[in-house]
Amino acid sequence: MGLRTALMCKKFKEYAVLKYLARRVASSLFALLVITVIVFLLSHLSGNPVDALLPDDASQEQIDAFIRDWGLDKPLWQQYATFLGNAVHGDFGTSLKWQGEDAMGFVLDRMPATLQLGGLAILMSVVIALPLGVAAAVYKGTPIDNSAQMFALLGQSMPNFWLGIVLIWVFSVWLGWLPTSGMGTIYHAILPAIAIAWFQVSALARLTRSAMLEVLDAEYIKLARVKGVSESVVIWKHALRNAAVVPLTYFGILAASILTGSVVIETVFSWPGMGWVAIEAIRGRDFPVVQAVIIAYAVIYMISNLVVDLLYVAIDPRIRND
Amino acid sequence: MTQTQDTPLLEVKDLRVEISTKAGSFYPVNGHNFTLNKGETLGIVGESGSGKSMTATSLVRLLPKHAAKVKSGSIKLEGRELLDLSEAEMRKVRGSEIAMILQDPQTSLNPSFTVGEQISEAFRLHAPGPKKTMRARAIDALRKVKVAAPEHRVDCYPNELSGGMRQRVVGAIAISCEPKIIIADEPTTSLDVTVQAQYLRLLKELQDDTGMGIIFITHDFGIVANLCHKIVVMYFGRIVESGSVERIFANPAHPYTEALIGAVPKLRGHKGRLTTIKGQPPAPMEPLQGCPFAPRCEKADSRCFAELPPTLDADGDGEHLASCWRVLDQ
Amino acid sequence: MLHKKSKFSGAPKRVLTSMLLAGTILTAAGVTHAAMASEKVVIAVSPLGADSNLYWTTTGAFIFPSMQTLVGNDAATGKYDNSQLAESWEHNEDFTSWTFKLHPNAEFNGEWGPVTAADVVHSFNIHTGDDAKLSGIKQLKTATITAVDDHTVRFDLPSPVPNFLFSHAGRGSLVIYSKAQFEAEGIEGYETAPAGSGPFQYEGREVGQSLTFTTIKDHWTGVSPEFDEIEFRWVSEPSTRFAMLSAGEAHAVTLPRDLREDAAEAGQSVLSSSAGAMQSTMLFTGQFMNPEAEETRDARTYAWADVRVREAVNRALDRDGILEVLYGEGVEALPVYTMDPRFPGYSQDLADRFDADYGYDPEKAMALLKEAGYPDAFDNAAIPLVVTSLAGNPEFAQMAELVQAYLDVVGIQTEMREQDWATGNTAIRGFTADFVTPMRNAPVRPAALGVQIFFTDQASPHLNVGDPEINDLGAKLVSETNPALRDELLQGMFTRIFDGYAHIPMAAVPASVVVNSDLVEGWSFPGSTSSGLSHYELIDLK
Amino acid sequence: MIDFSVNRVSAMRFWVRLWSLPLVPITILLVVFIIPAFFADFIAPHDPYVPNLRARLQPPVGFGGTWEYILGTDRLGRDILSRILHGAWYVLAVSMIGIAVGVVVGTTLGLIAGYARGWFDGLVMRLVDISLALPAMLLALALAAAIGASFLSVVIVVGFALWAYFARQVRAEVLLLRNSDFVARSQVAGSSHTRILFRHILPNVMNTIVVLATLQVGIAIMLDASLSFLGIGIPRPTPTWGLLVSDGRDFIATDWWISFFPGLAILLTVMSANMLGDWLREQLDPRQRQI
Repeated sequence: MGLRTALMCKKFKEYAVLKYLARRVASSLFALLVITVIVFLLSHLSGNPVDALLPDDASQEQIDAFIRDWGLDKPLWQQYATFLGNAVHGDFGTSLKWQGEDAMGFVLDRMPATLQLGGLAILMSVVIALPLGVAAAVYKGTPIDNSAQMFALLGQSMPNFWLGIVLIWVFSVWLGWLPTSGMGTIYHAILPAIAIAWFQVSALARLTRSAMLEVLDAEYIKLARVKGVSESVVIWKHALRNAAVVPLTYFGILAASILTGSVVIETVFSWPGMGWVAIEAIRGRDFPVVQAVIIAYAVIYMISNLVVDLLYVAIDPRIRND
Repeated sequence: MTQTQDTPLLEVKDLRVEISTKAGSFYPVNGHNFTLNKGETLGIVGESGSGKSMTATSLVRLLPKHAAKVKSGSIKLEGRELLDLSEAEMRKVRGSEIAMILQDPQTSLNPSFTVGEQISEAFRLHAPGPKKTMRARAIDALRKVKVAAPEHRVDCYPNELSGGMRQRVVGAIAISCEPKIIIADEPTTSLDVTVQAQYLRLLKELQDDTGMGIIFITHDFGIVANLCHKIVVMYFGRIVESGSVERIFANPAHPYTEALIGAVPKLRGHKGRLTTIKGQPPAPMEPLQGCPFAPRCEKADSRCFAELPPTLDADGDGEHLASCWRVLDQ
Repeated sequence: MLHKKSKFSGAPKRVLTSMLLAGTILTAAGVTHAAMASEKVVIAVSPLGADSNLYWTTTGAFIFPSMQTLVGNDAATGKYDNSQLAESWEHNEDFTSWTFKLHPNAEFNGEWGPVTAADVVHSFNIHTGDDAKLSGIKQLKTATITAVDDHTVRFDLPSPVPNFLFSHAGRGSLVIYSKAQFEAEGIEGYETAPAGSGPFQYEGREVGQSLTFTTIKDHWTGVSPEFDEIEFRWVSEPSTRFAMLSAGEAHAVTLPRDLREDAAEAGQSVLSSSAGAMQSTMLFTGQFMNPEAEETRDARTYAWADVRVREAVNRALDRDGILEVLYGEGVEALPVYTMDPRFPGYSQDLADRFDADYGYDPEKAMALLKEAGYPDAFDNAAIPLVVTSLAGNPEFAQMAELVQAYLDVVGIQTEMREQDWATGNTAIRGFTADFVTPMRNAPVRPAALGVQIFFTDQASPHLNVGDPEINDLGAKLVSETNPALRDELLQGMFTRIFDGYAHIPMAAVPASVVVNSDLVEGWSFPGSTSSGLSHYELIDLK
Repeated sequence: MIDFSVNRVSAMRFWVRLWSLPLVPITILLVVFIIPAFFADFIAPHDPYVPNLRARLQPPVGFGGTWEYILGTDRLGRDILSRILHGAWYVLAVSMIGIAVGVVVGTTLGLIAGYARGWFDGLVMRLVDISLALPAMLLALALAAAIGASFLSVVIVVGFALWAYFARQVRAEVLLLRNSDFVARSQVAGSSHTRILFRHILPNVMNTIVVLATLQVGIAIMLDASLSFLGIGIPRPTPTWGLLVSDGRDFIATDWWISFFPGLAILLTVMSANMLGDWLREQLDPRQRQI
């Protein structure tokens, strides 16, 4: 009911929201532009693609042809200008490693896999962290609080690749419950998602806890109780609704760090997503794909931040009117 | 439930609330006795920290879970012992039989829900009906508290309303289920003078309409005088004086009450702060002997410092009680 | 749906619900059937350098089991045989003209007809075209090809190439694609499903994940694998591969040496190739044996420009210990990198002298260093050892660490340089390399080919050690066709390399694969390809 | 009497604070992290670098091993315990220097941005966006390929990954502080901007920085481990914990001790640092809730 009724309320300042969004989009685009420069420079500072892609005993003609074909003989700024011009159209060239594949197309093909894994990881971390943080706040100072915080901390204290491998051995090999690796059914996604999510649970639970503590002291919580609202509704509806804003602001960072986590975890679990592409492409000096994948990461990050901004506006009437 | 003439609406006997902390425990509500009848308004008056709010909270059994608990006593609503009810039964009492208006209208509405949602939540809990009628009933409740354009306001969020409007909404929530008792905990402190007056008038009108009992918690004797039938004066967790408005104003038996009445500015409506009483109330856990008010009392003598005065009958008819040794002297 | 019962309400409910939904839908979208067909063989290996159906655009590390070359290798001995497309072959006296006769009954999978000389010519053209990136096609590029008749092709070469068969066998410089398919479907046909003539048919790929082939019934060779499907999975983490094997998800996996041992202890079977599949070494880079370079560049610049330092390095190493750690028991030290008993040029004398001249002798090493004035007489006394974790040679890092530890004992200073393959290659190619790098020779090339690549200025000039005598012998070898004289030239080169301590030879190692002992009975393969694996049709299931 | 009671309360608070000093995390940090970092040479029973091929893969004591190698040995026969002890210094150095880079860069930019506002603020906030949008791991890979993996590259990556958090947080607090009375008073009194920034504002954001820095120790160590996993961490044979865990990961199921004990060292250190950070936060600023 929230957003619709809000729209009906005449004080809703649609215009201000649009302006705010426009500003956010513009600054995101600027950030993206800078990222293209960084990405372009970094990939050109690193090892020569000639040596990564041509055989050890390639002839000079082969090398020359390769350099010509990929424009590696032009001055750097010219290469960048060409790169940017094409990039605007989503054209990052064709992959050097995955022959014949359009670089951005190839990355986009892998994106659903990463989003699927990331989505599940976010889901898991939210589903675990929110109740954990809420319980920790409600039972502040009790063993429940302590063990909730301990559980959360544990995830932040284990290298994720190590956790991933342990999960594989425990749940796939010894217990035989889940497949070890690869992509296919939802079961394939569970272990890698846990390996990514656990790390996030800590931060999220911690934020939820402190936000809940603050909210639970509020007068309107007392009023809800006075109205005869049951304790669980007080906590999950009245309190969490207001406390949720705080962890929500963390979602932008959460999304980014889940994507980053996927770089390592996708390798461990042979999950053919963007993280996997990134590693393989960098190892193979596949310039076009490296550039495409980093830009894709950046775009995902920025979109998720914009979404967070929007949600923020939708969820909290106070902000909507400020 | 049948209610006979001699069963008061609310009867509180020897109520004691204990707060325990690592450093020790103390009683913010210490041996309360009072009654409230139908259509009556009881004022609980005292400085901040005197245990007024704790008294109110203990009546609806919403004391902070781990820290505070009712140690002894009895709270009877129309003869029914509230302290014996299960939590679920108690929830039914809250909101529908005893409603409460909290101190701060700025923060006592949930910023994330519309006014309508918050009012109809009370209906949903205590007087369920078809979903479609909820909105209409919420609008109705708003109309009762004299909110202008209630059809429109019902869809607004609290931050879109003025302070006075919000306080009315809080009132609307309180009366929505036609409770028998409304506990109003300093409901007007943060409102400006005119709004305050309007609001108090409104409460009175509502009481006339429904015949409910009101417990009015305040530090302002000025308000009490206009609104209440009976007064309970609290100091340091104890009731130091109780009786009808007329008698207490005419003849305050306790020096503290006297000081409080003296603190009401002559110009009515001015927000009086109790700055004229010297000194501070004692710290909660301070070991005490004698009357807790003695250190601040101009009329205190050695007996006051030595022994805690019992509750004494000031006028000899049991209608005006005070715990001060001076009552004996009169 | 489950989350409908969530106690949230209002916007957070919607937020969470939509996230839940997004997660569920996205996950559900990826759901396909999970059941593993019982007759499907799964082999998990590290990801390939390139993932392409166009073989010539890769470096040739992996030949699809659906594709065939002209010459095969015997599974038991590794010797060239006619198990692939050529039924027989012959060459002229000076090795400049090679003629191959194709099996008359050979045919492409699917409906693409018999394999003819025209297909070979067509494949030759695409394999030597501009976009070819194959390793070792230099010789092929200089050849001209003629279709003598429908089933006979002849390669004419400008200079003698006695090892021409190697290009057509394990090295796999030329795999045969169907010309008919190309004419009908163009290059896209190859990209989507290249027709081959092997006992398996290309089924499809999941990019970055897997590659699947189905078994051909009544294959023209009469070969009949006992399973219906074979799938290759690309899995970069060795422990994940090990887990797949242990969980029964994979029939066979490749594992680094230590994990092989662990797998064997856990009851799995380790199968080794019938012949040596790989040689390993550490190479000094730069033309450190070039006396002219000594004039232009201070010989003192790099410690290993001094032969005494090189000998000391070799003497400082306890090869038995190192090799046991790196490759397991029973792997013998290699006297000279690229020398192999299967090929001409093998010198038993060097093998016999190895212990005396390269044996573990720290005292001797220290004495030599003292004599050379090490470390004070050198500008750069510290020797950079390259560690490259990205290249997919898991033992190289350990090799470098072990070597460092042993060199440290005799007082040779080293530093680890974590460096990726491309950066190292750039330096080597630009003649600016100043490090000692691990290197492997896989598949083991014919000695004459290998020695030219790694030590002379003939095949890949940048790996030239700069010794005039070795270069001289190498130049002679190019045009020499007399087998006896070639043998002599090669032995001369190996002796010179050996005596000049021109490198740090390590070992000749068979290719190994670990199979799930509950699923696989056995599998024999010669280790003749780059990946070490081949002859998948011989996988013997339980 | 009033004064007395105030004194008594604060005296009590002091003792409560001392009592609530998180002794467990502090002890763990000292034993696992700090002391080994500085005294590994004296307490490590073996040389962490020299292989002992006769003692390869010795299990730890209690699992069939001997007291000679308490935590077992790795594939090259090196003592795990000694390697962990010697690794502590590098872990300490990377996390401290990395965080220091993050703190200095982040705080300086955040301070100036929040104080000066205007275009500089906009620029810094865009840089923050950019830095958060570039996955540190990818940057690390590219950087390692460009300048080679080294102690330096790892420190740069850690610093890069962390500065934005500091900048954002510090800026937010400066925005609040710059409107406060004491800043206004200083401005009226004619203090220079530098003086206001460093004498008045910086001390007020110090709490935040300290808390944030403590909490970042874990992130820095984790990042170091991930870099080692990708083969672009501090070059071997330096036994950083990340490398030890990463090197042993193949053997989790069989020779588990190779990666388990370094992993445990990481776990204990990160957990303790976080607990200490939480405690500090509660002491310094109970309302602080940003991560």
